[in-house]
Amino acid sequence: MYYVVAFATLVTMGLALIRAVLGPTVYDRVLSVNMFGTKTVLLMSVIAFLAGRPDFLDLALAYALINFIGVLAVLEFFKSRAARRAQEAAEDDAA
Amino acid sequence: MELLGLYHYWVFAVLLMIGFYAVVAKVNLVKKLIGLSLFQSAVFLLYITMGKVTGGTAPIFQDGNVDALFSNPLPQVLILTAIVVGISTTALGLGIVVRIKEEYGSIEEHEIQERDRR
Amino acid sequence: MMQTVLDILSWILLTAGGAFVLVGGIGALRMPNLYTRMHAASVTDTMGAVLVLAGVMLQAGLSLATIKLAAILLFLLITSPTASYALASAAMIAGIKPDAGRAADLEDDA
Amino acid sequence: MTLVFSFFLLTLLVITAVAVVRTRNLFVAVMLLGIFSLLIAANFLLLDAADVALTEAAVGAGISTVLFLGALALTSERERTATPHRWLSLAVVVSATLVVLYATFDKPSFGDPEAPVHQHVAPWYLEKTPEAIDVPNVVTAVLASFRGYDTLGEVFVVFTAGIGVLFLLSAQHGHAAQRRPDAKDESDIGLRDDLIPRVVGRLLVPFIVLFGLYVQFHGDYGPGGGFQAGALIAAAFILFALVEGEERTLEALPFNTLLALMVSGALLYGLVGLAGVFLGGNFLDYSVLAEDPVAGQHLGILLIEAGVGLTVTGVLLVIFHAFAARDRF
Repeated sequence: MYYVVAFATLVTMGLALIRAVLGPTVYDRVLSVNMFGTKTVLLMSVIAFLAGRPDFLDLALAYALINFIGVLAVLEFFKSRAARRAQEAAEDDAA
Repeated sequence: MELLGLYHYWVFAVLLMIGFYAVVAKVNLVKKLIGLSLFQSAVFLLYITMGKVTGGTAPIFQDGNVDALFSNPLPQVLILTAIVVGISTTALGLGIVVRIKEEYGSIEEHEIQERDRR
Repeated sequence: MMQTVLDILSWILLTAGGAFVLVGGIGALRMPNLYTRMHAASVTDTMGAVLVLAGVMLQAGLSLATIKLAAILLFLLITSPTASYALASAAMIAGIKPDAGRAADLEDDA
Repeated sequence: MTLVFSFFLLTLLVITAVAVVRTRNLFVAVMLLGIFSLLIAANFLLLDAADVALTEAAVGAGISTVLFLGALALTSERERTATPHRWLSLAVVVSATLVVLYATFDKPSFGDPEAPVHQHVAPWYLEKTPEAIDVPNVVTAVLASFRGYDTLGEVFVVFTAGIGVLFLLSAQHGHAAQRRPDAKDESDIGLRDDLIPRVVGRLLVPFIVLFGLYVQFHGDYGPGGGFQAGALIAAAFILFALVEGEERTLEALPFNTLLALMVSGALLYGLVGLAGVFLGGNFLDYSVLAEDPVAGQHLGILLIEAGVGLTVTGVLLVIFHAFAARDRF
């Protein structure tokens, strides 16, 4: 039964990768990365039991905890870019 | 089946050369560093692949069972440290690129060379 | 007897979880624009993850592994909506408007 | 069956790598690099390398994305020029690929227990670990004890890289701050206006640090150790900096403390090595640290893993702050 889940997860990873390669916007790619992260968590939990090594769950736990940092960094990146552009526009107006 | 046993190595070779292509062909310095980290990951993959033993398990003893078949721990040790070293050196490279951008106003190789000639 | 019931239950959960994951993946590929795709992707994060991890938990029985799985599930349920929020927010800042009537999207670098 | 999974993941890996190189948008390349890291970590797990997969997870999931985005914010997001001499480069690379592919045919088949790599040293490590060091995780035993010299070198490389980034990016620090004093206040608040990330981020930081400490001290028994723990704890503080802004992170963990962490970790490692010499053993020989050689090994591994963890945390955070501080000028 684990194989069914692992297979479904792998296929979904493939689909997410197609979405990441096709785009069209950068946000679709960020969405795919995020989806990929949760799929990796599921895949790793299942592999841990397939291999009979429950201590591998630490890996899935690590991803569950820190995978969203990347997406927050993206948000911060766009916010500061928007702020920078607004500031540059204001400076241009002043000049 | 004999040939499929080499699939991991083929992937290694292709990844290595994709990274190499980015390093030699691209003119953007950040892209070169991205290529370098692909190259690096390919090497990691080669090492870990060589350490795998069919039917083996991760080299961590479970419940004191020391006689099971284990994969080779040595490549894992080398690569584990190399990953952290890799991110630090990539950061160093990015630091140099940022300084180049500040001094030259560009991170495209040919524009930097042009400014140097002047 | 008890074990068989648990096995069957966990297999049902795992299969259903796998199905939800797959459906979400297809949705993320086939939906017409960013916000609808996000909607599909979150199915895999919630329903898919809950069912799969619950199924695995039933297989693990009462052990440290179950506690770890519960922690994984808890953190996934906290972080993935946050990530979705951050993504939607970033897209809004960049000026991509949610528009049900429009099929196509803006290109990169919008 | 796991071999089939592995083949599938490897194929996805190649597709991702091609996409990374093909895109002209560097932001997209960084996102795809995130996918690449996830895929390669899953591959490492399938290849029985749990410790390596955990390291890749700790480094690749947050820190490398944050660093690349920081560098992109300071440089540019697009490759402006098309690749020159494209066909020439492709021809060179394809011929080199063919050479490497030709070489792979001499490789022993995948997973062959008779392969030359498995004949020398490694069996000895697996055999001696239970009696000489007595920790379940052989990777930790080899990393910290059998090959302690090697790891000492790696720690110093990480340390040197941190110093290098400091030299490169903290030049003109004060001068630039005076130049645009107003710029600081606006862009330094991080995501403080976004309530949801802020609450969730603040909630998760202690858990990530706790998990990092678990990985640090449980490294003898399961996947983990100083390198992974250092990266995880650094990720926790980077998360805090993202949601609360630079300033507050530096209040919580001042820059000088980070420098002290960096230095003290490397020093601790070196001193443990020297302690072995003074107690009558060899450099980095932990057997003499306690009455019982095995207890000495345990103590030595604990100490040097702590040293590694301190240095890695310090260096990664110093690098992050160096990039983030540049961002504000």
